Amino acid sequence: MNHPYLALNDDERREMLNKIGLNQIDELFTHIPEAVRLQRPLNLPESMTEMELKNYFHLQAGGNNVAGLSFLGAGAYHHYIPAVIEHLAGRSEFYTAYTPYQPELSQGALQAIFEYQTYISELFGLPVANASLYDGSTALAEAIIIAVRETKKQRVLIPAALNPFTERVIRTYTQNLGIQLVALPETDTAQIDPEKLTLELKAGTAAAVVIQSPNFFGILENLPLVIPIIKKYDAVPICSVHPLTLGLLESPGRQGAEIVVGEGQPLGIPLSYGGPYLGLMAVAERFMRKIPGRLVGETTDKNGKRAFVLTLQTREQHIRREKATSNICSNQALCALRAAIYCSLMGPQGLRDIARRMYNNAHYLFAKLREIGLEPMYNSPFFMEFAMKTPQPADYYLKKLLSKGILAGYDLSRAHPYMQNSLLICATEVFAREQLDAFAVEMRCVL
Amino acid sequence: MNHPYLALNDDERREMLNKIGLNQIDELFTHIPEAVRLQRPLNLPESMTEMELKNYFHLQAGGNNVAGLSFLGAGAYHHYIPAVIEHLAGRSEFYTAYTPYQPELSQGALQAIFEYQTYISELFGLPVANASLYDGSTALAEAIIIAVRETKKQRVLIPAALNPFTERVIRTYTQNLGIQLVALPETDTAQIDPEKLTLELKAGTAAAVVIQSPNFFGILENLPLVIPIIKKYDAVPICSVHPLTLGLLESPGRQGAEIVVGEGQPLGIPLSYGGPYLGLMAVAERFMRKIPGRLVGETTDKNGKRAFVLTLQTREQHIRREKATSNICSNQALCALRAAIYCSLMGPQGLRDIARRMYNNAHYLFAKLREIGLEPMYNSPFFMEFAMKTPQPADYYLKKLLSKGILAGYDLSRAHPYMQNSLLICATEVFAREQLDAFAVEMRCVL
Amino acid sequence: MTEKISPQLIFEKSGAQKQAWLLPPSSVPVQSFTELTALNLLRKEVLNFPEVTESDVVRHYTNLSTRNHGVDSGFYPLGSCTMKYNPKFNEDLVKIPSFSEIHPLAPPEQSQGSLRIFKDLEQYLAEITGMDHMTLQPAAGAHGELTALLIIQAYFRDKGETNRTKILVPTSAHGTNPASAAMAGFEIITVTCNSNGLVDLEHLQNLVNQDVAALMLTNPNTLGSFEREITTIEKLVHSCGALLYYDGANLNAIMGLVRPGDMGFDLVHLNLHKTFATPHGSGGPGAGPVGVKSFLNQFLPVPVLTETEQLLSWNYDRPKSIGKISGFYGNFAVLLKALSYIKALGGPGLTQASRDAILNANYLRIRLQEYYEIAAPDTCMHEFVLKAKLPNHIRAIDVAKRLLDFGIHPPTIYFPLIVPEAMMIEPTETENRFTLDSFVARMIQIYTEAAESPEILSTAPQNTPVARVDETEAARSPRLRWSPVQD
Amino acid sequence: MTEKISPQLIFEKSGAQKQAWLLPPSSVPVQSFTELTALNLLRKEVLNFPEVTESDVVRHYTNLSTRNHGVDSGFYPLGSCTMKYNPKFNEDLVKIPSFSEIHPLAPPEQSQGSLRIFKDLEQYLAEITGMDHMTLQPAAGAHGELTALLIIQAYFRDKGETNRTKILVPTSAHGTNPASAAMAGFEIITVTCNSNGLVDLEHLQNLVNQDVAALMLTNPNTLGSFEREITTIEKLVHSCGALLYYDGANLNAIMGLVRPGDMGFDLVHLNLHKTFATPHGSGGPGAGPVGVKSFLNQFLPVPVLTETEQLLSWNYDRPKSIGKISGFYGNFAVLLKALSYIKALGGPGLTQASRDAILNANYLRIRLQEYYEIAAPDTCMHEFVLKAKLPNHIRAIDVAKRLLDFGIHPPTIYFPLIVPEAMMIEPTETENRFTLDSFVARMIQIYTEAAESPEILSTAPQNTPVARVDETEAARSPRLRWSPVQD
Ligand SMILES: Cc1ncc(COP(=O)(O)O)c(C=O)c1O
Ligand SMILES: Cc1ncc(COP(=O)(O)O)c(C=O)c1O
Repeated sequence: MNHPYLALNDDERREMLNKIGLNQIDELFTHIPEAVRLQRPLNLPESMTEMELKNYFHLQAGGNNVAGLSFLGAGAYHHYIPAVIEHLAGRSEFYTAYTPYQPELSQGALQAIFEYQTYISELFGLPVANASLYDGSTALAEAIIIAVRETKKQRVLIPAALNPFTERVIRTYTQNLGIQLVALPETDTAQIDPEKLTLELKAGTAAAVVIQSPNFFGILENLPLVIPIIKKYDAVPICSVHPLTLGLLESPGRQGAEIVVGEGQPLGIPLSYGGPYLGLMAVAERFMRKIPGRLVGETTDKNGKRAFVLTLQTREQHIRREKATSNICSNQALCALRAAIYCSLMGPQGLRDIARRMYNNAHYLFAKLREIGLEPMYNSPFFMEFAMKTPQPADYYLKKLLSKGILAGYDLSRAHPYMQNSLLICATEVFAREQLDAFAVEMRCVL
Repeated sequence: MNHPYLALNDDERREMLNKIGLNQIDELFTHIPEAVRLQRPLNLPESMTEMELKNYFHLQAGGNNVAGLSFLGAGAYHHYIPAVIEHLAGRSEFYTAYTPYQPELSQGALQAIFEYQTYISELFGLPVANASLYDGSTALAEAIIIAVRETKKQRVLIPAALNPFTERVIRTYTQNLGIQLVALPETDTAQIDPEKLTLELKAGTAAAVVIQSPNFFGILENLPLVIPIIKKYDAVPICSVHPLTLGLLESPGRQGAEIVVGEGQPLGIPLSYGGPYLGLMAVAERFMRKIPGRLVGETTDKNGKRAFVLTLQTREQHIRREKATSNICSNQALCALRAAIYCSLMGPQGLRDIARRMYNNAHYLFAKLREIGLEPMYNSPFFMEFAMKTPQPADYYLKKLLSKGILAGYDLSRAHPYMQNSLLICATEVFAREQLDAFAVEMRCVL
Repeated sequence: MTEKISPQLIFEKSGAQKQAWLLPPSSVPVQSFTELTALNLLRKEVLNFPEVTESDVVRHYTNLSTRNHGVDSGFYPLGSCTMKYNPKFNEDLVKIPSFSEIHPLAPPEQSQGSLRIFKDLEQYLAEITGMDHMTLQPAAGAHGELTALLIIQAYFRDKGETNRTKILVPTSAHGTNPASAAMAGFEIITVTCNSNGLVDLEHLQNLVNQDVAALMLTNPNTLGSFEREITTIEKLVHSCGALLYYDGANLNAIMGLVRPGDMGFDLVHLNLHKTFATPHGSGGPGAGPVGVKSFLNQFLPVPVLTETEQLLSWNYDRPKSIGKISGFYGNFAVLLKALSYIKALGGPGLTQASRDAILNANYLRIRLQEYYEIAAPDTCMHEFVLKAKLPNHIRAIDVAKRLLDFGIHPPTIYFPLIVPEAMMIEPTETENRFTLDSFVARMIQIYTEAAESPEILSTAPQNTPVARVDETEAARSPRLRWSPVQD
Repeated sequence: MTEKISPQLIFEKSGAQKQAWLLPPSSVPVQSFTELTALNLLRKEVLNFPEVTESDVVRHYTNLSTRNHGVDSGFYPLGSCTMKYNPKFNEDLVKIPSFSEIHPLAPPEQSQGSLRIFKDLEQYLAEITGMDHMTLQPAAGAHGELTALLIIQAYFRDKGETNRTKILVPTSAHGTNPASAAMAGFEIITVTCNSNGLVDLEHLQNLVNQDVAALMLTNPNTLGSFEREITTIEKLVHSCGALLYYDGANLNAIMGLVRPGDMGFDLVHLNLHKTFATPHGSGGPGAGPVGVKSFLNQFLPVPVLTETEQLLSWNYDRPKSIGKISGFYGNFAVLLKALSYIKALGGPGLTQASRDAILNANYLRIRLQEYYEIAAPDTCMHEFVLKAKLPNHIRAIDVAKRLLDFGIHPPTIYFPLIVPEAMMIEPTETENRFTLDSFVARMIQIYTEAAESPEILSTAPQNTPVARVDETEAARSPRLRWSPVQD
């Protein structure tokens, strides 16, 4: 058999077998017990050539319909991806390499990850960032595990307005580890209530408190108020953030958070129907040897020249096995590279501009929608996403607007069935004023 | 001013001026006479950011409408471009480099062009291929100039069925060089008539005879018959070919042609509304020092290691100035690289398969169209393109079928006004049977 | 090409007030930040990010890439990693805007294209592994293991067998196995192996009892040996009511030859970034689908696909599910590439791939065994382990570093842990004979050098952008980020 | 990264019966070839093309690329070539399927998008050059020159002034100028230059007469000097009825500062692959638009654009046109990139680009003049020429080869021909101060090495994939293609 992806042809196969003293390839399979061998061909569709694949998958892609204007967020966000990113992350030396276990031949990836760690550390305001985790949700799960291990306490408080997908993930991760996730009560502001928080913390049994800001409803938590309370009761403040809001907002680390995590998809990673994304994590110094995943460190080569290398590997599974800080092995390195390139392109000014633009766009749209008669679900400060009450079930408006090419947002009843008439709307930097206006106009038509 | 494409900022500009003892940038312009200086800003549209450019150009692209099925050829062809080509030709070391004047830092491009020369030489059956010319039409013009210079004769015979765009180009190129282009008479077969050819050659004044095969009407010329006649009268046989037909057809060089040219667009180069394309040329040994454009040669470095370098440069304008073989300087190197990668991917079998497929598809479609009542313009052997008579002006059918997403071919009256009711139809390897059938069905509906 | 730049960090190339990217102007009226100011939420110091131009960024990362070696650069026989060729078409495929720009929460009517990809891939992987149901949600192999182990927990909890707290893991297993089991809340019991890395049956027999939830088996194991006694093992494990788990990261050895499901495994995870040709990306992203037998179906992560009246959609209504393991549905773009790979090869092609992977490995094994001791000298599957103990105290690390000088990425070293000076070699089916022969020649050269000029080996590499890197220094005083020089 | 492969040709990697690409099966019934056989047209021997796999091709050309240096790799101050940064967005732009897949003969109703690109670019380039009409058809600078010279021929023929058979070309001109003039059927008369490369006015005065069709001028000239006496020259040329032609390959020096049209030039060609940031592609494709004043409009190549009732279309009905100069309309994809570049910078940005190009060149000139003799010591425009005559017989070639060791592409050497040991340096506006300073440091180092250790220079380069290449051998016994070894 000849195939463009296979290196050998029948002649070579035969010659190679001869060279190693065999007559038939089957002689190499004799140690596989006959009883378990597959006695029939695999039942798979016929092989396709590249031309056929191209036709086939373009047809399949046609089954998707990307809305011209999408105000959907809820954990994954429409952001502009500069052309440069694909050009550089698409360099095959990066994307066809394995984990940089041989530093001498992997300085490129190692340095890029070192830079990535610097960016995340800087953005989050904490000294130690790892080389990436699977996504924002698993990053939060890992953060909780760190805090529980460090404090040797089992109770973890989570906010009512936590992203519900993330919540499901952390419940899955922690379900067999004796960790007790306690949801803080809902509030009218959709923010953590400092008094109720204090009540839950008083006993001193909480390992950590999770804060998401902006939270699922787009609302900003009052970190300067809440974090000191958490610290007072010796719990670890864990923050989950949208990285691009930090172009404008103070980094959680500087506000006292000791572990900060986030979904890195906004940093130059396409939506791609949910993945691959990027789990961001930075921790305080005291957690340096507790952090999961890989770490790249700066060192020197034997001539004293600057070099980079995977370090503190004794935390990791391939050395510590069941005692490792986590089971993670392959991470999202290429996404981390994209994030590093994104940050390099943006610089401080770019990040600031984008954060402001998101804030501006969302607040402008919010005002417009109020003008046409929609009421907000909450009156708390938000960043670039906000929840609105709708007269009819949200789904009704979603369908109507979709026919105009507008994806109006997230129907909150999908996550919280009792929120029937509520729409979560997100406006990132990608919109021009006319597009926001168009949304409001179309919305008014169907109200 | 700050711009992502500009390297300096205002501070640096100031510091650099200081460092070289100047106060103001304007001091650097004092030698430009005031009288000719532009006293107003350029009248150009406002600068756009990348996000705006992306929107803008996607909108513009929407002004084009690529037919789902296109049977248009006439000099530029729909062929499949394997994904690998863009990945490799898109490596910035290739595409952001200049002409490989410094061989030590340009071995990659030099070797690739050397391989390209080998491919073209092999395909055309002649020992010397150059590193590329602008396109197939200018390649033919240059070929004529070689022959005229070599033979010191001025008359060049060209076939009636020469591609009319190419004909216009060679007329432009030769108009001031005292070269006389004589069109051979039209024939019923749309082929060169050996007797009429002999008549024109008899006087012995012809420098060269141009043969295009397949010719403009897709028809194969009888090279084994025609070339010996040309040689008999000491004229240079120049062949213009579609390179992919040579997967199946004998190379013109082996059939006696002394200069072979062709349009290289089929070799992995996108249609891109007409360019950049690729001028292919190979010549007999005796023209080695007459060939226009660059040549890469194999040599050694000073340690005896194999190396590649631009060679025989004394033919070229930068050394020989007005006595150069041509004025060409920049050529189509990146397109040549694409062609080399294309040939590497295809191998002998791939080229053969594509050529057969084209032949098969075209002949199948031809038969189908005859079945529904269309008549061929000529009864001569064709390869993958053929001309049909239509009851109404061709334009009528083109318009009708376009509304079904089918571009039915080329309205021959655009090139030859007297061919009102004639359609030139091309079927390359990209079509499956159903698509050919669909064309015939739709055509029948409008007949 | 040449070493153009000293390894300067992008942060060290910063020039104030440059920008590599600009946001378009906006006519949205400026909104007030008073809320943010009032709450004291605004950033106080400027981010210490570099300020550079587009060209600076491009040159920086282009140059970094030239300091990296990928499969496209050359031979990469890294054992247990299946560094096979990554088809270029697949890289383009995921960039089709309808795939790359579709939001994971887009209504199902708008995302049937993506959902169909999931559906097809689930079906094909189930066929290849001989399992009944698949989840594509895990983002990597270890993540798949964790998912599977959580399913095992849920299964026994559902059955009320809460005593099953132990997972058996052979000593030759990949580190993720015990680590994942621990994250799923299990206690790990180590099963010893013989010199082929095969499970010590007697030891296993002693260990299986009512406390055991499952045995995690890698078959072929990390020494490249096929577990001949798999039927015995299967009976042993199942007879005590425990489950049998298949670490299918190395499925490249067995496609079309033997299926985990047919061997009696109840759960399996796959590494699509190995067997199914999706690129490793310098360490990810991957995808680690999990397959289970029918009786475990109800425990799979939510959401699962349902198909009704031509409409595919996600179903969250699965009360026994372990829950979600990823934020959304898995690494979609990776899954898409794997599907394309399967479709490109078809059944016969996948089978041939495995056969060739085995042939290539045995070819290398036999050609090298004159010079190097092979850990498990029998016929191997897709990889094998040798002991790189050479004269003059030359060790695996020296051999590895010397290979770098030849532009060859060294095999995995010091794994599996049970083999001293282990070198685990996995050529894969996408390497041709010429490459294998060159590798053999280099390995023989190294063998000779060890005897004759060992200093070449102990000072290698010489041809790489940096010389041997000081890992001890890195770990002793960790510098994990760049910091602006303070003075 | 390291030098991985010996420079094997792809032909030497061939293994029989491999294929890197497969055609899909077809259900079209097989057609008979009898015609072809009867005519004896079928290929008799198998093409000697390599038989390799997709991975072989990818590795081969990936490795070749690492043996090449582009602008993205590092500094590339190649004079007269304007090696500025090529924006990445533009590379993506031309891949939009509606642009890349549109057939040049598609009906105008189907190609309005492309036609609009032509229209806009023509207009912008006319504004930038101060000309009235443009053609975008020429594929490169030299092709533009030829087009312009054919227009000049047609113009005088039309006027009946068939005696105008001569073109004046200064000695400092680029080789394409005389070569293009020759291809257009002119006789070339050389105008001498002073040490700044500026036209010798007296000589010019002696040369202009009724036989002269045009003067071809490069301004700034190839020494980077601006022709101060341009007004005098213009009067001289025009007063005898000849035309003034502007070689605008180097327009990067003057955008927004001065326009050829305003200086009295009648025709101009541009190199979009220089000034307008389209990549050079290792030697092309480029684009060489030509601009003319109104009175020459009718001679422009066919087709030209016409706009009627919102529909743009190609007009061939131009009896005085020189005809076609390319098969279709020019290098569309290149034109598209140039348009995008102009739109990205806008008027002020383009002006700033030129100002920065001039600043960078003068910065280098002044910083280097302590060590190297500058050919034209006055203020330069975007480039300048130095004489690399150093102690111990170190010459320009040695300096160039030594720069390679530092990963710097050397400046143009031995051009212009009028300067001995010429080194023509053009940094462009996309290089920052850090890069310029490093270059200066290297040039000073070389200066010192010339005196102290000249052998370093004469044996350079050492850090490149190959050492100094034997060009003489190449020319003496030309090997211009690979041949299978016959034995
Ligand atoms: C046998 C085996 N199991 C599990 C894993 C873990 O896979 P991942 O790195 O994708 O988490 C690997 C990867 O190296 C492996 O080789
Ligand atoms: C001044 C000048 N004129 C003309 C040309 C010729 O341009 P091209 O190489 O595009 O034909 C060049 C290119 O090097 C040049 O620098």
